[in-house]
Amino acid sequence: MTTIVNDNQPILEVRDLRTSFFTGNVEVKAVDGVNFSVPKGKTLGIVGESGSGKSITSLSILRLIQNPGKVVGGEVVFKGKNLLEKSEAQMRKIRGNEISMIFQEPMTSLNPVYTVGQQIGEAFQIHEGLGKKKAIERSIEMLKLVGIPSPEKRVHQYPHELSGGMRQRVMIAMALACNPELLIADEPTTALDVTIQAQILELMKDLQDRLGMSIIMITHDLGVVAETCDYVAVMYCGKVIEYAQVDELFKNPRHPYTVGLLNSLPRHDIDLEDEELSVIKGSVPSPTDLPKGCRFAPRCPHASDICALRLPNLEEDENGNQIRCWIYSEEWDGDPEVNVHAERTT
Amino acid sequence: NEPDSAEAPVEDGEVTEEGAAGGDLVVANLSDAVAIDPQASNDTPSSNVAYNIYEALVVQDENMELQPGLAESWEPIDDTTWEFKLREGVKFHDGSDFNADVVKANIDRILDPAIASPRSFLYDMITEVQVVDPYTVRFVTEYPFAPLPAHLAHNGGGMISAELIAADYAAMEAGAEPGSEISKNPIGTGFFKFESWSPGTEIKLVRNDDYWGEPAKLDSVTFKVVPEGLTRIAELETGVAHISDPLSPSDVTRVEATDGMYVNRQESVALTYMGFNTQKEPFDNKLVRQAISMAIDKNGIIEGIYDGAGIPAVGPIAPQVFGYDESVTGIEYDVEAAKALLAEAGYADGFSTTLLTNDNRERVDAATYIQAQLAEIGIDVQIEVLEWGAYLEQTAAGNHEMVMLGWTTVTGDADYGMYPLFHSSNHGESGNRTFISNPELDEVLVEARQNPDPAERLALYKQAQEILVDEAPMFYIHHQEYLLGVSDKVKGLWQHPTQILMLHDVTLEQ
Amino acid sequence: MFTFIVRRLIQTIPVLIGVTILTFSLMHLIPGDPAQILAGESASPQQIEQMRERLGLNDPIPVQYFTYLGNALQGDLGDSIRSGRAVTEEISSRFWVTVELAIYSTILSVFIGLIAGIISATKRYTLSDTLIMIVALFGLSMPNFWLGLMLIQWFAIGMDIGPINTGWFSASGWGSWQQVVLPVLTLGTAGAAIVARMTRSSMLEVIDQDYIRTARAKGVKQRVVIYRHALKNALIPVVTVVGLQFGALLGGAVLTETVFAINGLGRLIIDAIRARDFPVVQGTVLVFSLLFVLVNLLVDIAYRLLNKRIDLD
Amino acid sequence: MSEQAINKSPLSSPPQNPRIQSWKNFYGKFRKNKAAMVGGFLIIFFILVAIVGPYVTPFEPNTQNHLNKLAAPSAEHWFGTDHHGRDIFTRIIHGMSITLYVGLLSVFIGATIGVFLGVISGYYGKRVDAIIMRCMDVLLAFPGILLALAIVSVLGGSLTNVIIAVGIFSIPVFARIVRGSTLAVRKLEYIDAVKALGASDFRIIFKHILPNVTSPLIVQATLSIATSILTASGLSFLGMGAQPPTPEWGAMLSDGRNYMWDAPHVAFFPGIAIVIVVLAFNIFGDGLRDALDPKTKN
Amino acid sequence: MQKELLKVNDLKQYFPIKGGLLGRTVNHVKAVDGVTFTVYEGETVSIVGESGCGKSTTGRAILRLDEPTSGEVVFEGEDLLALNKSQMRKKRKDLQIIFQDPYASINPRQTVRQVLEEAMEIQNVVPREQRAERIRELMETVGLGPHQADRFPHEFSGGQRQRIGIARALSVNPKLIVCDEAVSALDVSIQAQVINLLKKLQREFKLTYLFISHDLGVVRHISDRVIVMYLGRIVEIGDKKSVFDNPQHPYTKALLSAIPVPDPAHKSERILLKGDVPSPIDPPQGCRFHTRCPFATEKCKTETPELHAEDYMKEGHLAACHYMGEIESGEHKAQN
Ligand SMILES: Nc1ncnc2c1ncn2[C@@H]1O[C@H](COP(=O)(O)OP(=O)(O)OP(=O)(O)O)[C@@H](O)[C@H]1O
Ligand SMILES: Nc1ncnc2c1ncn2[C@@H]1O[C@H](COP(=O)(O)OP(=O)(O)OP(=O)(O)O)[C@@H](O)[C@H]1O
Ligand SMILES: [Mg+2]
Ligand SMILES: [Mg+2]
Ligand code: NI
Repeated sequence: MTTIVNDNQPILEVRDLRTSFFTGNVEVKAVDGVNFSVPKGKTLGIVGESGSGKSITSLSILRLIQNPGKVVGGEVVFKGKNLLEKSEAQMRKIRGNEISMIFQEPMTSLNPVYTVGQQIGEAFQIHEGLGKKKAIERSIEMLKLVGIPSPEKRVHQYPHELSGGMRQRVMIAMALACNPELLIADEPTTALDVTIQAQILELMKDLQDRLGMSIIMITHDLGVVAETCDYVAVMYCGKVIEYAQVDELFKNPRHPYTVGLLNSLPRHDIDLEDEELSVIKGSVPSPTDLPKGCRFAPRCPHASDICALRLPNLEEDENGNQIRCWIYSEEWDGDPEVNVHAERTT
Repeated sequence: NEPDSAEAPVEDGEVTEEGAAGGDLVVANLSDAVAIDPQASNDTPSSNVAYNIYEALVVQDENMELQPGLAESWEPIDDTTWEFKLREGVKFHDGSDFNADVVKANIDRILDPAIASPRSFLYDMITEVQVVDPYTVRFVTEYPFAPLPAHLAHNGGGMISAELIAADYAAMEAGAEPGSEISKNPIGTGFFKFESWSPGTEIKLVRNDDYWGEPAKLDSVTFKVVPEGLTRIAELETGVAHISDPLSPSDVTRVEATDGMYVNRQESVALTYMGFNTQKEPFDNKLVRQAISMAIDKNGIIEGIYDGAGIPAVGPIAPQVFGYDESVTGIEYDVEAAKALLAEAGYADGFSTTLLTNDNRERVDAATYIQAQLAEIGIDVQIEVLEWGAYLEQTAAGNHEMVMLGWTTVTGDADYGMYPLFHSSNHGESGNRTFISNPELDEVLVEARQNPDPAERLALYKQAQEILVDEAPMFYIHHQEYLLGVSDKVKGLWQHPTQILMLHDVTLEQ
Repeated sequence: MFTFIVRRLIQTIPVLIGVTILTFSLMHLIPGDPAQILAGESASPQQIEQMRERLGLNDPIPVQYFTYLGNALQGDLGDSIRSGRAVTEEISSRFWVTVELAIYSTILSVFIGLIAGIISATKRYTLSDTLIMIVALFGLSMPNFWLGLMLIQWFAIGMDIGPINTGWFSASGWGSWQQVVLPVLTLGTAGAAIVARMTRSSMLEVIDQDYIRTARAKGVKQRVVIYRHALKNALIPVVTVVGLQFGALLGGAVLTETVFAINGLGRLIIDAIRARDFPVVQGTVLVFSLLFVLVNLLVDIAYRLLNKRIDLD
Repeated sequence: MSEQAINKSPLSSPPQNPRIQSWKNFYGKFRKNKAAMVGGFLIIFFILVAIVGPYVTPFEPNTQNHLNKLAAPSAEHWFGTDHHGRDIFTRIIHGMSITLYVGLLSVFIGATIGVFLGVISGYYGKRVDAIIMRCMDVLLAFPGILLALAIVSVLGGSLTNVIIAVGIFSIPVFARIVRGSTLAVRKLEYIDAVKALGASDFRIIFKHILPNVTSPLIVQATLSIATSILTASGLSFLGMGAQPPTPEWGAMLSDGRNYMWDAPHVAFFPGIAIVIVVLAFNIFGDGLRDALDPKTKN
Repeated sequence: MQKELLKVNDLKQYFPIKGGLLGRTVNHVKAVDGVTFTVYEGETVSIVGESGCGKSTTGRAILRLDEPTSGEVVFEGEDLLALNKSQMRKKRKDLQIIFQDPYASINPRQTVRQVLEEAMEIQNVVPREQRAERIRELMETVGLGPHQADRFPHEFSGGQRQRIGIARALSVNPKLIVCDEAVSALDVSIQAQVINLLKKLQREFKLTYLFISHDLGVVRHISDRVIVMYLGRIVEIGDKKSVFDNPQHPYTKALLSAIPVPDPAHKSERILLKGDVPSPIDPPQGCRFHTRCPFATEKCKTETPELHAEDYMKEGHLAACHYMGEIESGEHKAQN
């Protein structure tokens, strides 16, 4: 596998990451060979439908997978070091310090029995060895940074006393507490209303500009990707099927799945020509019962024999964009004229 | 649960060695005293405590014979009047004098409807108490009543300080329950004085050094409440307690096998019986009653359930009771004869019936035993166990067919052992729970209680016993033996046939 | 918080009134006449009548009830029929015994239960987890009076193991530590088992929560995650169980007090029921329910203090 | 965009009787729980013993033999004899059915009434709920022993009345659980859906709510059987229970305690018997809970 | 002009809040506070707005799943709120609802067949012997195989379950279907399938939809007219095109601008709102939006704006803002 050659040195490179869950005697390959890299100071978006392995990928990076799950292979290279080879103690130093994470549900991701200040301050206590008082002071600063009004008051409140948007800001404050170099945001706005989502996204962008960190933005919302990311990895069934610069992906999507996703999305800003939305037929296969060949083959309008038989590799083109599809390989045995991206309807 | 107790004074027994004087004797009791007011309680634990604090005019010795107590002598003046000469120089624990006025105050109180004393039945034949002089008192009875001295020997006749009685009445005026003042600070003339009572836990008595007679030897006595039999023995074994009162028959072997303690056995004036409801079919048939009495092996019950603690009962009264006649023979155990009798009565195939018992363990066991035995002559017995309160009510109302009960002739006089149990005027709650009514028996019992001549009374009671054996209103099971677990350190202890512990001469070996 | 407490206190009033009504009706439904019991196996009907009159048992039952309620509101629970002592006096001398017994047992069960539950949860699927849970199941399945008897057999009567006799503790009474150990063990065992099981499952549930993941993502040590972040949340349902357990404990106290000859409320109520000592029964039941209700109020308060998500008012 | 994307793939297995399917699913989970399987088998075994046992015991349960009382366990009397010389092993076998009967019937009584009250309370809410729940509070706060004594005294001492008493004890537990589940189920959208279709309250309660509160109910019932057996034996211990010579274990235990010095086996074996039966129900209930809990994965 | 099917008149739904010492009602959640609109036969009217603004409550009140506090719900000329329980039960045949959560909206213990059969039984729409046939038909209509009729819900995927929910609603031949977030829980690829299905059904059966959603993309695609709600009130209502292309209320504008567009080339002027939606317990006086509105003045704090049109607006397009004309013309600028 290769990585993207870029003007920017990647801060994180994930190579052939595999994570499985072992329940009973079946192995659920939740993440099954994921590759991507995050250029320094840039935002990588990971999109995909529910269950495609986005969250597990991010948890695997921080090695937060718990029984019965296990990272079974691959490398996670952060600043040149493979995180999968670090000891638990070394990992703890990295978590919350060099790499932080924000989770999807601001409602449940904060501990209900501690105040906001205690939770943010904990990061300072762990990583900077601050005392309780100092930690609270720093927490107040952080709250100010993420734009929470009257932070001196809020710092002593419990999560349930805050609205969803504020909680997500608290999560961000907590994640940013120790100036991480990489921020992983797992669907940070899915649970929020659009007007609040806009606030949060704006905040993140702003903070990135100011602090210069790199971000992995996990989402299933292509709109969010278009607005916030520099690079995109599209996941399907535990695999990255397309990786590209964001403009490129939206302008010139190459994987039939990516195209399907884009097409099935109703838009609020323009009227579609068709009455009917174009759809991807069928549904995502169960992770215990995956197709043998290309995972998307059963739903793919272009699938040919080879697709059903063999799994395509992730191939990189001259621009550093990657694609996992037989259509773009030498071995393609289907319609040679097929032009996937031209099928875009929106 | 038994009705209960009375008293008696000194004599030999095991009173031989002298231990060192002093010490605190701890008695582990099944239950706590209800009240330390002899007139307001009628349970054994209360009597056991009260006996040491209060004294009666008359005292029963261990043969149930009457001896002087606070009265030095007594005699009938006429058919309905008894005169008692009182002991002089006796002082109560509060320093007040004992005299005829005190006696009058006490008897009046027992008979006062406002007090509703559970002991009043002992004295309700007394119509008047006359104070002849400070140390002479006369009791006028409604009808000639020979056993009066025996009744006065009962623990219920223990004399309470007159001042205390007055204080108690005053408290009643203020809304307190009768006796509450007395129980709080009991004052008698006895050889022990009340020290403290933490209800449900223990009662402590200390020696009365100013006792008119020979003072007790112990410094103090503690009556401790330990309801579990097993635990009582554990206390005995660990030396926390010196006496386990009572000892379950089932624990006898254990105590006997353990060093440092022994079993004290005391023949009693108690009776265990299974009553028939003589008003109900088929128990209205004498033959059936006799047949059942014949079909059950008393010895089996005594050995099997009471562990040999007791003697088989021939009739209702025990050998020590005045009026007992040993020439009367009872119904013998004979299963074949029982079957024949039952057939004669028209129940050749037996019948079904229920046997009521309260939740006393030995009674339940005896009932179970009887159930098994009666099955052999074809009687199918259903046992029904009732809790005490309901049991009393059910049996008083005559809702039973057969019933397990007991009776203690606390006065040691056959009158008390027979009149309430068998006279037809006492049906139900007054004691006659077999509901027997036999005019001849009624006549004999009335005559016997009114005749002042002891010899004539004996003859009458013999007649009564013969009638009762023949009538078989109840299956007389046994006269129980009271069992105590006693530490070897305890010397000079004996138990009265009415179940009271005699502590006057007790010493503790250190 | 204040409003909450006051409101909860107000809510307990109908419950307590319900309890008194229920007690009253039950006691009068039960066959058995206190006068008769007091009088014994032989008593003349007049005598029993006198006694009934004296005890006020001849009044119509509603009259008796309201008289009782009226007095009770003024703190007068009447006098014992049996002993003539004031019911409040009868109760107060035994109250602390039972409360102590219950509190020690609760402390024991919470202490042991929590530790066992935490160990079990953190060492999930290991031998120690399995062992702890098996022991807990046994603890749960044992009739506590039987356990009491066995403990007496083993540790009060004692057994000779070589030179050692295991009769270390006292089999009856209440006061010294030798007397306290066995009853508290007896009564606390089932509670400990329940708390252990509850703690375990609650911990396991909490450990899967998002905020635990958040803490770990912050770089918090595993031990700190367990004791700081998980435990406090896991305690929330455990607290409720402890409250309900306290009720069961009061019930169990009746048996334990019987076995160990402890002079507490449990035995008082049994004796009083048997003697149909109405005022004592009513008073004791009232105290029992009051205790139960108050403990559950305390639990509710603790619950609310722990559980920040619930609004206090 | 969706709040929360939910998508699970359908089971593409061939059409099969769905009831069998879901039973298989449940059984699959249940079977993994070894302890629960042991519990289940024990219970089946106990039931068999209760049915067959009395015909094959070496002795009669009520035949007394005072010559051989309190005999220690031996080849002839496996568990020894009691104070009437009755064979304890035989009595325990005969007592099995009584114990099961007490446990099952009392829970049946408690559950029936409790479920009814709980559903009504949870479904109608407001005043109805308040009244029912206050009554449950009264029952909970009320010392059960008094209730038991009252019932046993009013109705007479018998096993059936003990069962009724124990059943009444357990009403609040069931009422609370069912109320809780009802409240949860009532909020689910399918209840609104059938309401929107015009279904009556009766239909909603019986067809849609009750079937969906059964899982916690079954679990609670199993665990309650365990508790009920304990409670009933406690009552027997206090002398309110089965009439002699019924070989009820609590009563046997109560008898046995008097012989703990000389013949500890008399109390030991009935005690152990209770422990094992109760244990079986407890672990079975635990296993059921795990198997019925959708959160534990297959 | 089309026929009016449903007319909602000044509908209010207040949920009591208990509190105080005696558990009395101390306040109300004013979930819906005076909502008036009309739905014509055969059209799709959408209600959009942020979480908690009262969309679902409106839908539920129309169906009388909760009893509204006041107002009128006139369906085919008949006020539903005036009907008694059994009349209402019969009426329910004409109004159906599809829910959001595909997992919670079907009884897990019933097979699809039982679900559908029950619906027909309750309303007695199809004779017993024809029901099997009808079920087959319905299954096909919603795109499920008839062979799946005997399966339990857990054997279906989310999208399939949603189809079952739709089949259930269709089984009684309703005239109006309220779709409460009917596609929100689905993945995009599945969501598109269901939307297509809904549109197809509408054409085939001449259904009328009241479509509740917070997803404006979906709403634009499916509806004819749009209602925008904020904190229990309607702030804007109108033809889809004019609302989306020419929003009048500042809230609508902000809402539309906040949605990310899946097109990196698209550069929108985002109007960022301050703060959060206020609590519906004590909603702000005057214009409810004034706490967050960039254009708010003193007037907005005191005077409640009514829904009205400016002359440049398309017919039927109404909004509730004091200044929409001035904002449009640029006379009134955002404050600071
Ligand atoms: N604890 C677990 N045990 C078994 N399988 C799991 C577990 N957690 C996740 N999975 C499986 O891993 C796969 C990937 O899950 P993941 O949470 O990464 O999806 P996702 O892309 O984040 O979806 P969403 O958009 O819903 O968050 C899913 O198919 C899921 O079934
Ligand atoms: N039964 C109820 N009792 C009390 N308050 C309620 C109840 N139902 C809804 N509410 C409140 O009414 C308001 C409106 O709720 P509603 O469910 O209608 O919002 P919505 O617009 O559908 O939001 P969402 O997009 O989250 O579904 C909310 O503040 C909610 O908390
Ligand atoms: Mg995820
Ligand atoms: Mg809603
Ligand atoms: Ni969305």
